[in-house]
Amino acid sequence: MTAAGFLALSINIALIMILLGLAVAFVRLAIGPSLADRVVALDMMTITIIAFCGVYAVAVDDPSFLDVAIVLALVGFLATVALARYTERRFEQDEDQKGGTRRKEDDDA
Amino acid sequence: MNAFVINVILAFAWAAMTGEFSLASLMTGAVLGFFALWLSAPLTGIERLYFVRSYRIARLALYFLYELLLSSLRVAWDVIRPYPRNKPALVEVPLDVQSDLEILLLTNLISLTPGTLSVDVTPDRSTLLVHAMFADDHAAVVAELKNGMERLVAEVFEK
Amino acid sequence: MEALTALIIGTLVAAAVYLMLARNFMRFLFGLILLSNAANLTIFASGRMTPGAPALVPYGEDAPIGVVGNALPQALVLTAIVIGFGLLAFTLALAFEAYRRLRTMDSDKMRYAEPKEDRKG
Amino acid sequence: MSWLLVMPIAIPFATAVVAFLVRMSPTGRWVSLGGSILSLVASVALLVAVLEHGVIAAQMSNWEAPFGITLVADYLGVVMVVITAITGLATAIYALGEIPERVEKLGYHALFQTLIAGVTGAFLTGDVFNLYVWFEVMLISSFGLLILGGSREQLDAGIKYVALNLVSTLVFLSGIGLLYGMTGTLNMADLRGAIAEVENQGLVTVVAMMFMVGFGVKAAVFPLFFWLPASYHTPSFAVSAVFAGLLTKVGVYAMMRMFTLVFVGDIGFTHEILIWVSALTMLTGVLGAAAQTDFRKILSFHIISQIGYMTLGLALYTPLALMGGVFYLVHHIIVKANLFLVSGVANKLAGHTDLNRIGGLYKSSPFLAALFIVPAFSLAGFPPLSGFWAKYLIVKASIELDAWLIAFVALFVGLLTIFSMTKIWGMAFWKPHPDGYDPTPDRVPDSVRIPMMIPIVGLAAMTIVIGFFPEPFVQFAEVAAMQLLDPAQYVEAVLGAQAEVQADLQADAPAGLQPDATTEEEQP
Amino acid sequence: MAEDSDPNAPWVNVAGMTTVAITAALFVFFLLYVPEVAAGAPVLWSWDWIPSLQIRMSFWLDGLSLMFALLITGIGAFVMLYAARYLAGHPQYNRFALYLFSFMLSMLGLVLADNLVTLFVFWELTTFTSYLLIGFSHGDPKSRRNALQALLLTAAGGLALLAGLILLGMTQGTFEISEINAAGSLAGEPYYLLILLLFLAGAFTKSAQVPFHFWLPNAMAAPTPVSAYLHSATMVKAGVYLLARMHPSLSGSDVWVWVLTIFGAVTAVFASLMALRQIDLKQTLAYTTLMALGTLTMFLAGSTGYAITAAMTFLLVHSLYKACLFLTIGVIDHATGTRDADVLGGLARAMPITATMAALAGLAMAGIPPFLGFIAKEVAYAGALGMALTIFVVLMSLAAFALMFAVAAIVAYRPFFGPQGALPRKPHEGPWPMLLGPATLAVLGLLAGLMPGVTAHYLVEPAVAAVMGAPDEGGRLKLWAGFNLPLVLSLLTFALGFFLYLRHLDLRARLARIEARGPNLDARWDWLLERFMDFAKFQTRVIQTGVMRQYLFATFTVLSLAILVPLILRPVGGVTLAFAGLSLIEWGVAFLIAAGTILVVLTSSRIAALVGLGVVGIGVALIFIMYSAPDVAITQLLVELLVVVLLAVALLKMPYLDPSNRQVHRPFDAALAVVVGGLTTIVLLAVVDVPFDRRLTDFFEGASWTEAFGRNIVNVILVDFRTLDTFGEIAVVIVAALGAYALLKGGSRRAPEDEPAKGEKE
Amino acid sequence: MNSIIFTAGARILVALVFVFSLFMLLRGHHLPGGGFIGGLLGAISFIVYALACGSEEARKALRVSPEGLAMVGLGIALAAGLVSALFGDPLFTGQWYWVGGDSYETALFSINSVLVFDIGVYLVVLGGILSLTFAFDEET
Amino acid sequence: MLDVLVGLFLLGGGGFVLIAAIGIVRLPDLLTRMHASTKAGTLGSLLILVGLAIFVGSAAVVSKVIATSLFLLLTAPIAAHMIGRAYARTERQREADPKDSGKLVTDPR
Ligand code: NA
Ligand code: NA
Repeated sequence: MTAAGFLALSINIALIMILLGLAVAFVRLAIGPSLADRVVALDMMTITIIAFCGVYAVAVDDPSFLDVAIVLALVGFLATVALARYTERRFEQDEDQKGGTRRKEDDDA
Repeated sequence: MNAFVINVILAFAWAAMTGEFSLASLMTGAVLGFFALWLSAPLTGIERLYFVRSYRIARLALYFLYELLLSSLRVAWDVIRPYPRNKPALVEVPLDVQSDLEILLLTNLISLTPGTLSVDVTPDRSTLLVHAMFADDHAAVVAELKNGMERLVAEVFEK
Repeated sequence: MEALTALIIGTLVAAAVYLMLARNFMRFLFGLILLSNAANLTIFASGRMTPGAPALVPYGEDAPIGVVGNALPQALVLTAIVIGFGLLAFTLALAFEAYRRLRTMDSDKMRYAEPKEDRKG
Repeated sequence: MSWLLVMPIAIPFATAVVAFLVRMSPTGRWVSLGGSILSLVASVALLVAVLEHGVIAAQMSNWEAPFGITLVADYLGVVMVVITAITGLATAIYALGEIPERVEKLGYHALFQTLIAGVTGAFLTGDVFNLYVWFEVMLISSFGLLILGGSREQLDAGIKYVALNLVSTLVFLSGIGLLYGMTGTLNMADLRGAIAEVENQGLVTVVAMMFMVGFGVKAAVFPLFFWLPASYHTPSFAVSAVFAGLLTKVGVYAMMRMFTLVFVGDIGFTHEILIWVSALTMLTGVLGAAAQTDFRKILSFHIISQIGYMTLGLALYTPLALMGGVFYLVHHIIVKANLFLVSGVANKLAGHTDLNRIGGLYKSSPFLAALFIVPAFSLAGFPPLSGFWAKYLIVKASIELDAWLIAFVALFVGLLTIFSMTKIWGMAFWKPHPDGYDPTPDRVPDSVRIPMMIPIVGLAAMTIVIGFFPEPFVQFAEVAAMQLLDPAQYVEAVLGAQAEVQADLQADAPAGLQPDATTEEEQP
Repeated sequence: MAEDSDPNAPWVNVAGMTTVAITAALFVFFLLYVPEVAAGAPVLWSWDWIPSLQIRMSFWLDGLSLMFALLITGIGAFVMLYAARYLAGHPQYNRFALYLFSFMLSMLGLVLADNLVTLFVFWELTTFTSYLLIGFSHGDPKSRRNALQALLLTAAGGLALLAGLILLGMTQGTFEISEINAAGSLAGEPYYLLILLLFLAGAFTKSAQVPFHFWLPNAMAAPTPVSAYLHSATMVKAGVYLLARMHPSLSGSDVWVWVLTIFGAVTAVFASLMALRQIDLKQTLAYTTLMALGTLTMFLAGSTGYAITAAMTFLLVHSLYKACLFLTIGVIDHATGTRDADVLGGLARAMPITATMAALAGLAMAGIPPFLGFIAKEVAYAGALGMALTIFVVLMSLAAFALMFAVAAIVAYRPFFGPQGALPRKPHEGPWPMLLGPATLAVLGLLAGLMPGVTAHYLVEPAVAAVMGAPDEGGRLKLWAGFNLPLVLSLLTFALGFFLYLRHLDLRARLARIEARGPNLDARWDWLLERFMDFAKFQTRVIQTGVMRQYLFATFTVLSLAILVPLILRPVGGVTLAFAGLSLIEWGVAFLIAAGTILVVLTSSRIAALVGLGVVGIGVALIFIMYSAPDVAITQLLVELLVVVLLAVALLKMPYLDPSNRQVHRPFDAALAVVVGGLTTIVLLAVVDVPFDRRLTDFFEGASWTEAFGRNIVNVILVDFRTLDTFGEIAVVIVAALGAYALLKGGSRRAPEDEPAKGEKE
Repeated sequence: MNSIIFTAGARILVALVFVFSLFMLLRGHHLPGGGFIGGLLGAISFIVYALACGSEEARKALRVSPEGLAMVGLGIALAAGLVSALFGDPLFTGQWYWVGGDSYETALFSINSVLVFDIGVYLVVLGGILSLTFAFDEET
Repeated sequence: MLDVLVGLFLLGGGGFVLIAAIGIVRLPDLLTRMHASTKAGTLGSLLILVGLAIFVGSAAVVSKVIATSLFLLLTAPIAAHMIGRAYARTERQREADPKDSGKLVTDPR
């Protein structure tokens, strides 16, 4: 096997592994059960996409896909943060409601 | 960090000289500028600390990369082995570092290194809540973190 | 890939339609997002798909070398994505405000503009 | 010349920017008014140019068609632009009286101006994707205007309006994608030639039908009009007047444009379907109106009914029918906007739009009554008001084609329109006010009433002028119809010399075989 | 309406007097044309109104239009004068004067029009102005209803007429009536029957022929002057006028004869019986108007000189006496406060002038010599004898004239000389402005009878000539035409009429009983409207349900049909699913998207749906990455990210996603969804099968750097080649932001006190 | 929120993402990027800010109202198009001034209306999205 | 030779990504799972990026790779921290509330 052949093979294997990783992460996403679990899965997927971009850039020999990776690396965590915040707030809200102190919505009936 | 500013200026100067404002030329300029500053330190009166700190940063980075690799392998092994066996627990680590940046650096490094994950810092910055994957002995976990990562981080920032 | 994309689009459209027909307006929103994606992909696929060759003119060249991805549909999709985002954001705000004021997300129960009384006899 | 085409779009945008930046002060409304005046001036200038030179086109960004985006003004386009500016000015004046400061501070004038810009852009663009963009500008502005105020009715209405319009938008967008996939071009004039060369003409028909559905929702034809009666009675009156006048017409316009310029390969199918759609639109709309007892709801359903006449003009596809369609478009914008404006004044004076809860306007506000009568009976097609000539043209076109059933429907719907208009007249004007007071004009301060009355008077005057002196308008519509039926002038204005090349190619090349040579020739 | 007026109020005002003066002036104007027209020289005045549509505003003054013009302006002037006094002090008198005057002008335009479209314009104007007049007492629901009834019925006929005249104009190549008539009868030409029926529909509704008659008595809700004017001289005669006007071209077929004869005769007899049945004198007169209209129609069925002369003469007579009698009833009403036939009586002493006038008019109506009414009757019988369906026409005429005799006695004799009942007010003579008109008209009726030659020469014969479309030999109007069959029939009429008068109370009761059993068309009208409303509401309820998902269901159904039908009917060809050369990666992405989609569809967890959407977004971005669209991929990812952020923020405050997939409609939804999705796939597959034309792309690739100086072609398209799109797009972004901002910030925090800041009252 | 870790990270990230957004804006004409992407990134930088410190603080950091900023952006974009009137070209025709050369081949860099337009796009996207996000954040 | 190195990097990266994904499915509780995604996922992506850097070798790409890596190292732990924090907070509160012995952070529907 030539070096180039090995590279081509590794690229394919890497891509397949990454996609498999996406699929597996998706399982966690789908089954949950908690919100945080899903968020972790989504976070994992973001990182996976970065990896995908990297491999793909090698595969087609075009570094412009690295730009996608940079952007994701820089801001991909935002979704996670927002959802984490959601989890926390949601929980607080549930607590409020359980305590019978459900905040009155500004309903001008 | 006046020295850093000068270093950055030198980097840009290099880029301008080569006529290529690419990231690569800037990086080259930065490295060369660093070297130049080091050489000219007695003349310019730049503190030694700048170079020491740079060294410490580099050392931290290498240590960290090593730990990252190690931790990933451990996690990987734990994931792959038929019956994952670990004793996770939340461990409270007293914090010595106080500045935002230090805390950030420390917690990030802790998260990326073996068996530990920073979960939270108490608002008074006195305690770090760490999730340890192999927490058979809480004290050992605390000691490892304090002697390893926290020390190195603190050194980077110490005068 | 166009064929597979067509299948993907079909799936997205079917799911979107099904979601949009639900009573809960949030599902409509989800459907809307899927349908937007489907429409964008439709444009993209209609311009034919070329793998791994971004529409860039390399430095030192006057034109792209070889066959590169069709830039026009990309530009259109970009435009459509941003427009779709604007519309979606507004719709989300609308849903949000509607829930705040009407206390329901069930579109069957949203009968303020066309109240039920009107329907009698 | 190119700037003449640009200004009617650019001015409202610039106005929107300025009006928004000063929205916290009363200056905002004067900026908006000033912008509307300028828009009208610019539109009229464009009209003059079109009257002088025929179809004019401008290549935006200076890239020749079909590569850049072309703005085109033919007779139909320019008259729509002018009428948009007129409606815009009318409602801008009206808004001085009606729109409360709170709403102004939320950016009413900016939204209003972008709406006008979007509508104008849709009328002027010669590029199908650009048309989509203008549709969206218009749509999103209308969303914003529709819910300004935030009442429960508005929110409910907004949900339905938004939902159905977004679906149509996406259908339209997908249709554009598919059309591009078949032809590789987006310029409408270019599409005309390109689409004729597509081998799979059946597929073209399929895509054409997608466009018809997309535009059909916008135009509110049967059975896609649900969003209209669900929403048009909820926003402020100035807004509903603009909506009523302009928004559905953009759908009709787009249909007219695409189904005369581009999708003309299968008229026996597409236009035949449109005939029956039109008939059902007329009928269901007018029956819907008959079932209502709310001033604005009646008017809303009538929009639908009248849209049927316009699409019928297109569907019948004869010079006379298209002429009627164009005439109808123009007439209806003026009249319907005016009726909504009147309903706003009636609401201010008598306190409601529910006809059961108001009355007495004839006795105490005869001037308003007269101003209602003009558009109402014009809508009902009474001679010699503008609506009569519109109806006359459509009916005559149907009769000429021996389409008796259609002619009957058109006439019968006219009768039912009278019924609805007299219902409003009887209940809001003739009937005494159920609360026993006289809704005299002095119930509303002059500063509110006078700005509201000015546009009503102006639009009514236009209705009368068109009705009494229809000849120039008929002539105009005739030319517009001819340009639609034979778009050679349009195509040439857009594509310039290329049109001839293309025509030659079409003549020489065997059908369905497009030589790639064009690509080289067209590259500068 | 007199209730709102004030008898002591000053009645001379600008509006009233101006209209009277102008109308009188118009009368004089037309009078001046009499010799010229009688000499057989019609006057044409024409303006090229809408040349593109061959529509001219043209007027034609011949015998027929002149007679009508004189009646309209002459009677009009008197009626307006009368109204000024009758409605003195009425708060809406000025409007009334305006309407009446407009009506007069419309009517004038109608009878003078030579262009069918011009005629129609005025035709509809009379409909409209009469609507305003009938509904003048708009506070009264009945008045409004009757006005609407009249409007709808006559407008319906008008629309038929419109269709007819368009067709006529189309087939004849001209809208000029004189030209069409000059070409003679159209019978036998294509479309003749349709044109005829459409014209008749217009004429019969306007002239209230049975079964469209019921609006006319209801229209008596209008003030008396209106009744006098609309229902005697003018509007209702528009239909008759149209028949007369179009006589040369539309007559000449059996259909014409049969339809006109039967409708006319039935209307005449039915109306005269109904007239006998009324108690309200105004209603009685209304029905006699109907009777006259029927008679006129019946005679217009004929084509002989006698028949037409009968029609024209009777038209003239009827206008004079009917206007007079209406106005007289108005005077009585004004003076006594009632129009009840049973109460009114013995008024001759208190109201001698009125009594005289009424007597004169009554005699004319009854057809007593030497009034013109007598001559008209004679001619009518003569005409009847010469018409098709002779016996039928004669018998019907006899019945009608006899009944008219009786009614004349009831209306003109009994209130003045009969037994008096309990009157609401003490009777007194009417004021002169209200007497001038009726008096003149009554006297004219007598004079015209005394000078039949003059009447014939100047008025009747030119009219007959116009109707016949040929010069008339004339000489038919004679007080004494010799002892002939018409005279016998006349005498028979008197006898029968006298008998009927004597028994009229008895008859009235019997007729009332019959009427109660027969179909009540007026009630049917209400029923029809109600059913119509029911239907309208029903269909609106079915279509406009107020439920959004039903709207969407319909929309998607239409969409799928719109794709499916041409897909089946047109040769689209098959589609191929070519998956060759696809790597596992592509399939993986496809399955990822599918998995995300399914998650969104199936989950009832909001957050699961949200992350599912995120997955779809990522999958789509992967496609963009793989297929050379890094810009799009970045944008897609960033937008997806923002969507997730916004949704996460918003979902927090939104309710749970109830598991809604168990409702009855969901299987249907699912089926529709699959259809729409499948069709989309098929269409796209077919589209990508078409060879692609890369013209534009090639240009962009070539010009991007060399002409637009950018290396990222996508960006160059966005900011240079297609800047306008991008500009519109950022406008969308900004407006979306403004709208959402307004929604979120403006809705809940709205202070109600804010609202009236600009004088609103909400 | 007040997570010390996140706040500390946000301090770096806000600046980083913002600079990066400008970078993407400026390179967009030649490499992936441009006004949209730049604007989206710019907006995200302030969203990070808002997540860390609250939208009030983020608004303060922005100094101008996001709606106003977006409108100004629209104005700039429009002006970039209108400026071609001065040169007798149709709307939005790119106007290029070459610095250090006389053509795109020789010049060092250029001053051009296309970039101005892209800056307008950037501002609109930035302002528009921030306006939306802040409104959402403040109303929930 | 370089190709082989690149291939190895890609394979290693892909492997770590896949393992990380499997980890978030297999590992028993949320915080433990996050160890997988945070460490192995990040490392996987980094390896792939390094592979890309070696493969292309241009200074521009190397510097971009460095930037991407730094961004990733900065953001990934922050994201993980946010989820963990939200999870831990809610978990602790629930522990304090004995009535809620069920799932940690119930999944809000
Ligand atoms: Na209408
Ligand atoms: Na440009």
